[in-house]
Amino acid sequence: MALSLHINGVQLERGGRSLFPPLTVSTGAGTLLYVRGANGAGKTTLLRALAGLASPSAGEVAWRQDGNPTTAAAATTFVGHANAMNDALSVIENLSYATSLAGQIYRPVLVGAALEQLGVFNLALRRVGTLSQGQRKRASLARLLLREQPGARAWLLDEPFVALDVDTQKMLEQLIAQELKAGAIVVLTSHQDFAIDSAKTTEVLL
Amino acid sequence: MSLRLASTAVARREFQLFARRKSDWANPLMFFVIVCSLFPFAVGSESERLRLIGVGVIFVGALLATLLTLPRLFDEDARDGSLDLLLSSNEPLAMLILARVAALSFGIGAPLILAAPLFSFLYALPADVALMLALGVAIAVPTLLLVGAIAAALLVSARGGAILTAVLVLPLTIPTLIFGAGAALKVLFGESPVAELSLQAAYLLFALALSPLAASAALKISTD
Amino acid sequence: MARTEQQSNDRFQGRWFWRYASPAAFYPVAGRIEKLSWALAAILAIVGLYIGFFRAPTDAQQGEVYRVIYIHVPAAWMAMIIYLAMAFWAATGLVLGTRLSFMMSHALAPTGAIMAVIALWTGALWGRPTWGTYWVWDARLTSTLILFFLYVGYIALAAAFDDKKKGDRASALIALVGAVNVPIIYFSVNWWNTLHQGSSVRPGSSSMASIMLTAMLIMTFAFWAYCVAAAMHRLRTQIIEREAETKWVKELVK
Amino acid sequence: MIWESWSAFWDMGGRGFFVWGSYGALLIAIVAELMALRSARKKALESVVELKRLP
Repeated sequence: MALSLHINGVQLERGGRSLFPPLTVSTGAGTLLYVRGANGAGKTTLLRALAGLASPSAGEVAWRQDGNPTTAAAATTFVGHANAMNDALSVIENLSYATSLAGQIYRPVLVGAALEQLGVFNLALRRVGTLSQGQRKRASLARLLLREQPGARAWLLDEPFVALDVDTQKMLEQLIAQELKAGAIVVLTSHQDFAIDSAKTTEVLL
Repeated sequence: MSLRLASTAVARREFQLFARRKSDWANPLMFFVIVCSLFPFAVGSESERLRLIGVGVIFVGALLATLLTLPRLFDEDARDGSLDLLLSSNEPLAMLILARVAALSFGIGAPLILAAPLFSFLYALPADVALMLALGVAIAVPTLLLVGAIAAALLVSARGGAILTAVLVLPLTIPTLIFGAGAALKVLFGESPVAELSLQAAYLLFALALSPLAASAALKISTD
Repeated sequence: MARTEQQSNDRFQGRWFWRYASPAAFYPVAGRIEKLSWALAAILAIVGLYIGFFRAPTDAQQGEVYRVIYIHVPAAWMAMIIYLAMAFWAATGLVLGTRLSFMMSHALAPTGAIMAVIALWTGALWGRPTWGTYWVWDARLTSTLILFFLYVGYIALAAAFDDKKKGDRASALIALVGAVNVPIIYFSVNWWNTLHQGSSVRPGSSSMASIMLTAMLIMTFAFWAYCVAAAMHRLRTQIIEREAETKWVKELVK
Repeated sequence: MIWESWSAFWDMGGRGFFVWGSYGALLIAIVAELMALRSARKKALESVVELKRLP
């Protein structure tokens, strides 16, 4: 049950220009990969490439499960700037959609526990359109906790602390630390300072 | 197994949205109703004249109403980020798009199919023509949505979406328009519509086979 | 199956055809093709028009107005052929990821659209004395009109993207979708045409004297050469635009 | 020479408008395209010059 990520000479383009020189990084289970860089350096694009949502112009991104190649779709959960929730549907409906697409069986108990952990259990049946930005963000983070078992998926977090209050940020930091202990890989971009207790942190400066 | 799970989820979400936001299916219907009601003012109300243009008006009206719903396919999802869920699914994207188009055809198509015969009577068309029209619209709506899904997918990240969608999609709907309206006209003139109807259905099958693949390629291009 | 240009490069490096997949290598070749094509177009057009107007006799049925076919039919053919060529290069671009292929598609499209317009315009002017009206919904004219719409869609789509690479791939895909649908549209328009009316007289359909046919064929080659020349010119302009930051383009301009 | 005179040639058996209207349109289209080609080339070259002037 060990996940590993191999970024091999990856280059990404935006508008026909390369964003950064070829990037080569390999990480294994329990690593926090902290992607840093100025605005427009290509952090989000890199995360999207890791999630399989963008294709590199050169090089390749490889995910391995116990040494065997696996797809980004099976190995990762990506939480980006947008919340991936439809305003007209309830939190539960949105999460059930997300889990089904991620190829998991939707278990209400699991969803309940995830929402509970993020402190938004009482919002489960509310339409997303009626929630505040912070509440939406928390609800969308619940997607991370719907994996098969702790540590089973890599988390790709693009600016996860935006719109979160201090307490929620602390809680998220703890969740990330726990997930890392369970053997996950967490890739993270952030403009805010954070304190995550991790055995191994790799910094990537774009 | 998990493909079935995922495509059911896609279709179910579409129906949930239809139930939550009635305007999603009511607006195209209203558009269709109003377009169909405008023509007699322009061409006159003699039954003979109406009967001749009726089939065409109703068919084109239904196609345009369906065209209006194309941005709903991917635009909203692209804005709120849920398109990424679809794209990062392990299941074949083409099948998920197909599930979505199927649900959308049902949600948009059913009201139009019910409205088409009603308007046939306003255009002094006999009942058998009205039925044939409903059948023709029932085939044309999914055809347009399938072909339109390609354009909608391409235009997710481009400027000038709505008009460009029409420019790209409408020429490709000509076969279904010719055969669908042709079948109803054949019935109107007391001939057998079988040839037209089968050709229209053949074009639907053709679109069914190729469009989801093209649309998934398109979606990957525009979100890359 | 689809590759990036980099991957194709790894695979095909050193092959003769791959050498010219690079814009820098093809630029001078395109220049030579362009020059040759301009010359050919001019010579063929002079010869074709001379035969068409001064050697070919008056048509027994249509009188002198038939002489429009020397440009009407070649333009209609070119509109069709250019669309297929465009789709071919679009497919090549999508499979191999080569920038030059997409540029080739873009370079062809405007000329194709112009050919469609000429075919429509001359068809209308031919139709007036022959059918008594500028426009009839004749199957071939209608198909050419739809072809023109497909060109417009392609050009508009390519222009709708700020990211050139996306625009390339998106428009290539729509060119392919169009190319797959063109035969179906032609068939259905034909079907519809015979259902509603049968106009038996078409430009060039009556039995033509062989000298008329010769003139028409020569004019077709003239059109062909013109289209190649125009496309090559546009291709070179695009190469300059897109490779503006490379050293060789900068050296090109003093 | 199959034409009796130049005026017969221009008249095209009474169909001059249609024949020359077609050829005239072709000429206009070609001239317009050539002009568009030239101005596009000029613009492209100018932007390269512009680019060179930048440090």
